[in-house]
Amino acid sequence: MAALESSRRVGTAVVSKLYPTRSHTGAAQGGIAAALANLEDDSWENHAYDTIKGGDFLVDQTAAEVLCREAVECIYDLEHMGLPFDRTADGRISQRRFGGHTKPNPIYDKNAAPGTEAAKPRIPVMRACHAADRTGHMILQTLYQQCIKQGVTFFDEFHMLDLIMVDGEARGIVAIEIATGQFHTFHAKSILLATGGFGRMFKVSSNAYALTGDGPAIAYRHGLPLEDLEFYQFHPTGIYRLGILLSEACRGDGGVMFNGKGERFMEKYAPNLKDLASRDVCSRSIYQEVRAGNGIGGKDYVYLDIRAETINKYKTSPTGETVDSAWVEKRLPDIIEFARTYLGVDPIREPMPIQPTAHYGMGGIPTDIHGRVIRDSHDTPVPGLYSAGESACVSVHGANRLGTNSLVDLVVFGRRSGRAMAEYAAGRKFEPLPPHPETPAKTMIDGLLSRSRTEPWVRIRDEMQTSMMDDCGVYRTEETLTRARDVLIKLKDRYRNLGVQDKGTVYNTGLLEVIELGCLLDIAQATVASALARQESRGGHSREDFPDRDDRQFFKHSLVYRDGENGTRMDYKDVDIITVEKDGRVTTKYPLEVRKY
Amino acid sequence: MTARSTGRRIRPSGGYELFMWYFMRLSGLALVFLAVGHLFIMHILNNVETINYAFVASRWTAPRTGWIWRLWDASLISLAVIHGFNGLRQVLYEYLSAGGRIVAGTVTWALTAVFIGAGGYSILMFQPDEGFIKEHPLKIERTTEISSASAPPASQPISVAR
Amino acid sequence: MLSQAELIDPQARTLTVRIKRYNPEVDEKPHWEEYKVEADGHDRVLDVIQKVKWEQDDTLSLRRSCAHGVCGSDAMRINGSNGLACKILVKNLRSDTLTLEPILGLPVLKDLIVDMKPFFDHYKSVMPFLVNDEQPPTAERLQSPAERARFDESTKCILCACCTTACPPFWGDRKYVGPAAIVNAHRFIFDSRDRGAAERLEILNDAEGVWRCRTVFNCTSACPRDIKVTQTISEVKRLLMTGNIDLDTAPSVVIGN
Amino acid sequence: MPQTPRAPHAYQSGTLARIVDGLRYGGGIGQWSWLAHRLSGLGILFFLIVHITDTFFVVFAPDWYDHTVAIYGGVWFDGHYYWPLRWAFRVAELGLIASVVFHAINGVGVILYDLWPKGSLYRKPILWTVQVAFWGIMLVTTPIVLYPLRKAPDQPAASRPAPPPAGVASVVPGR
Repeated sequence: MAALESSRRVGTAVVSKLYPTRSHTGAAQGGIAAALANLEDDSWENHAYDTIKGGDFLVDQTAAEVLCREAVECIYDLEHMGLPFDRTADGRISQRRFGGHTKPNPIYDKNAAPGTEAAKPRIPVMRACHAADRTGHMILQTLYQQCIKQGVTFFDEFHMLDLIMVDGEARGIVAIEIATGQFHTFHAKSILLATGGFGRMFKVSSNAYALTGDGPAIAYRHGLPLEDLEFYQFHPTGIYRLGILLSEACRGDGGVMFNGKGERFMEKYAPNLKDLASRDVCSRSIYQEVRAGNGIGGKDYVYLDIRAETINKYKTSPTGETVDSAWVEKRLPDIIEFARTYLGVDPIREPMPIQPTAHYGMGGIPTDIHGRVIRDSHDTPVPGLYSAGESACVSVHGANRLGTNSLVDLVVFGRRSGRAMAEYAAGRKFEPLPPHPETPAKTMIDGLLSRSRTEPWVRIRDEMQTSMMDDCGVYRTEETLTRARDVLIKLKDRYRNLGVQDKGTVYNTGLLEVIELGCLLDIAQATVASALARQESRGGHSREDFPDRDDRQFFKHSLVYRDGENGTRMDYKDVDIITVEKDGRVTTKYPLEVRKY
Repeated sequence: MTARSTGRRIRPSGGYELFMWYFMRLSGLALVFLAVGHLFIMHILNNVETINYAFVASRWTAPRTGWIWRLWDASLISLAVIHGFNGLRQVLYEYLSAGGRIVAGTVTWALTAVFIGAGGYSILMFQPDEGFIKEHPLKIERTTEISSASAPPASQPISVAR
Repeated sequence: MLSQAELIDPQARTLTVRIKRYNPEVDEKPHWEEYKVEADGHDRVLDVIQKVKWEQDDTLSLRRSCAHGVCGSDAMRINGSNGLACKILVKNLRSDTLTLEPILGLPVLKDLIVDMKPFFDHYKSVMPFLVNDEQPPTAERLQSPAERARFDESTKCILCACCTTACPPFWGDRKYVGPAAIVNAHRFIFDSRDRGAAERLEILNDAEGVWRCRTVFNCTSACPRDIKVTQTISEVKRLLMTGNIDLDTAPSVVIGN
Repeated sequence: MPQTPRAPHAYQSGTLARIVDGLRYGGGIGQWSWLAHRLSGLGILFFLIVHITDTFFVVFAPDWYDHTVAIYGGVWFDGHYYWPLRWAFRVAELGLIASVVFHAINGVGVILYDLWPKGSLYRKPILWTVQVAFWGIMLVTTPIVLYPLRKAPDQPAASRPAPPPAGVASVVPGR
């Protein structure tokens, strides 16, 4: 999105370690939220409220408002670019419900009997614009198509190794051409890091193999902070064992989760929204059930049921009407195929075994609302350096991201940062590069190539993933986090002595995997440090030793810096709050409240 | 909804490959009847070992049906030759570069012309050599004599289609 | 209610993995190598290859990313036919020998990696983007569900190249744009919002366009997204003949597959 | 549009190698039908060329024509009857019939895929119908075509003619 927007003004090139159409945006399924109000009343303010509440109030409110306001415009923009949204009967963009997306209940009555419709202050809303359950695929394809039309230059399969920073200013990057093993230096006036997430540091992950946090890790190594890393989202409905995502749209369209006793357990944890509560709530609920021995057959998974009879039994279809199998099949074609392929389960007839899966890092490279990377707690921008997407932390997701908001984030802030970086680049000359900017990257690669293979690098990766999953997963304590910290330090020491078996230059994918592992180790370490420092439970970060939210001490973003080889340093940044004047009194627009669904 | 919901019309582009593609399908349909029919008559109803000059002559010069067989064979030859050589051209195009294609296209069309010419000439210009027929008569056993076949009895097998 | 997923390894087995290897820095031409791998029934073919790579031979190269069939990186020839390694499970393999080759018809760069440039060049040649210079409305352009359904099939393409490299005419003639490009042209030709259909049809109305299609159906069988590829090509052919973009010509049921 | 430069040592198999490799492709019945269609088409074209040429003789050289077509009955230009020749031509004739029948039936299938809007969706049924129809027809046709081979041509084997004088050879058996 940023490349497209930027290419409208200035020469733009995209450097990617994959072919652009392989990016993991394409795996996003359910939808992209925007308050278009095509099917029912809605407003971007509702969306902003949900985003802030969903993020457990650790959301920069100006950014959230920008996100939700511009989402509408961006959706229309995408539609004009040709994105094939599903349509309503009158030809407008179709929308569906998604976890955590609500609007005020028009018939809300404070005094209504609990459990009745009127007793719910907020009710689910159809806000997620979708193209079947391949929304991300369509966005990715549409943007790539437009880039072709626009003549954006692509450097496909160039792996970024280093950022060239001079006097605190970004001037280019160093990348290795995977096909030849050659080093390339890209000299640029402005650089955007959109390298995606880092979910591969966990064992069970919905993330692609390529999501190894290269961008954040490289920024981190250059002394830039990473924001809110301790908030990592576990998606409740991943395919058992594989972690492949079964979209939240399953539940948006009426799917229900059951435990081993056949209970709809979400009624206990989120009496109002039930299965449509936000993701962190659902994931924790599943863990609680499993711990209580209520998993299926006492094991570590539960069922997600999208059979038409179940949807009808619980009256959970979006409009409340009766549905049939054909309707389910039409709404969720890919999900059904995943289940058939990878589970051997036909969701039309059977429930699907699911477990929480590492899904999305709320944190990342701190940026402002123009996508500019900031270097400290005073929002000082790094000239020429931008970031957008999952690798960035604006922060609009706070402590927990709402479903569909990742696509909104990358589209809205991709567009904004594209504009900002073009604006910045248009008014500047090329600043000189230092001599031999590729040297550090080259030294690293030469080291890996020259050392002999001491141990298979996958062993280090497996140990890291297991440690992160077990000790820094959905639930954490001081004890587990300390353990993870120590494990990671040992792993990093082992990593420094690694050599690779393949000494070739052409498509040395083994070498690149080792480099990616290095990035993951850095981010894992930063994540554990941030999690250890935050002694409260908020959103995606659940400390069992500190089960409550502590707004007095921790209503702030954490920033983690690298300190020496194995060390970290913490800093904090205030949450951006919008204040309004009401009856002569200044109050916050989105007051803190206890998060309940 | 928009006025275009019933469909848009786009001018067909025409063009050589489109035309040949269409021709292949239409001629193919025609050839199913012409070629399979020809084979049926020559190989199933008759026996190739009995075919000789007299047979051909009797077929093409039959007083009332001769023109039908000539027309049949002429259309069979022209369609089959074009169909066949165009098929060959398309196969060759698949494996040849631009230069080779020009050669292949020219050669196949030239051969098409030659063989339609030769075939058409044989069929349309044919004049029976009565003397030769007398010396080398039909090899086919018949229940009645050919000369009396102006009104063939119903029992006569259609061994010589005329 | 016992689902299959509860059985950890329904058919764990030892696979003989034969891989066509090619290292451009050493080899003149590709050669076969064999590995033994213990595989679980639920393992994907991709997992089997990664086991070889991680545990036995790090020099083996392949592309992969999402590992669940939506990115299209790991297209390869598996036991003879094209497919995504991440979409085929070990329990579905008929024999204990797993034969892996790069997809056919594109230059092999290393092992299972082929040069995708010719493939993407073909894709780009059909103008795979919405063409519409009319001033758009402030909100969305309207499109009826039926109009949207008309090109739904071809929006599923992930550009993995399984179809194009399964196509015998493409093996012979690599200038043929190939099924994938036609599918992507189809996606826009039949989009009621698009205005570039005539131009795209002009490109496809060529010896290297749709007329090269011989209805072999290898593409349809190979498509990991179950796109009815041959059908979309036929729709473009018929459109070239008739000039009529008719909504009713979008049948959706495949019979007897 | 600038594109990624690529490794110089990419392995490119030649056209022939690709086709041979392609034969190993698991395309199943669809691919075999395509191959059979193509080969039968080329075979028929070859026969057509021969056939037009021999038919051309009827216009100006009836005796040449008779000699040529007599080969189909196993009689060589020297006037001798050779049974292997006759058998070979019978089998070839059967091959021709098979080619034409298959090409015709499968061709109708191809026309259905291309011209009938739903044709491609009925791929498997069409492919199997083609097979059934083809083998059905061949089952009936084969005995009819091979039937005459049960005995020597309509001439008493004992009274096979002596080698005729060079030039005109009468091989026409007595009626």
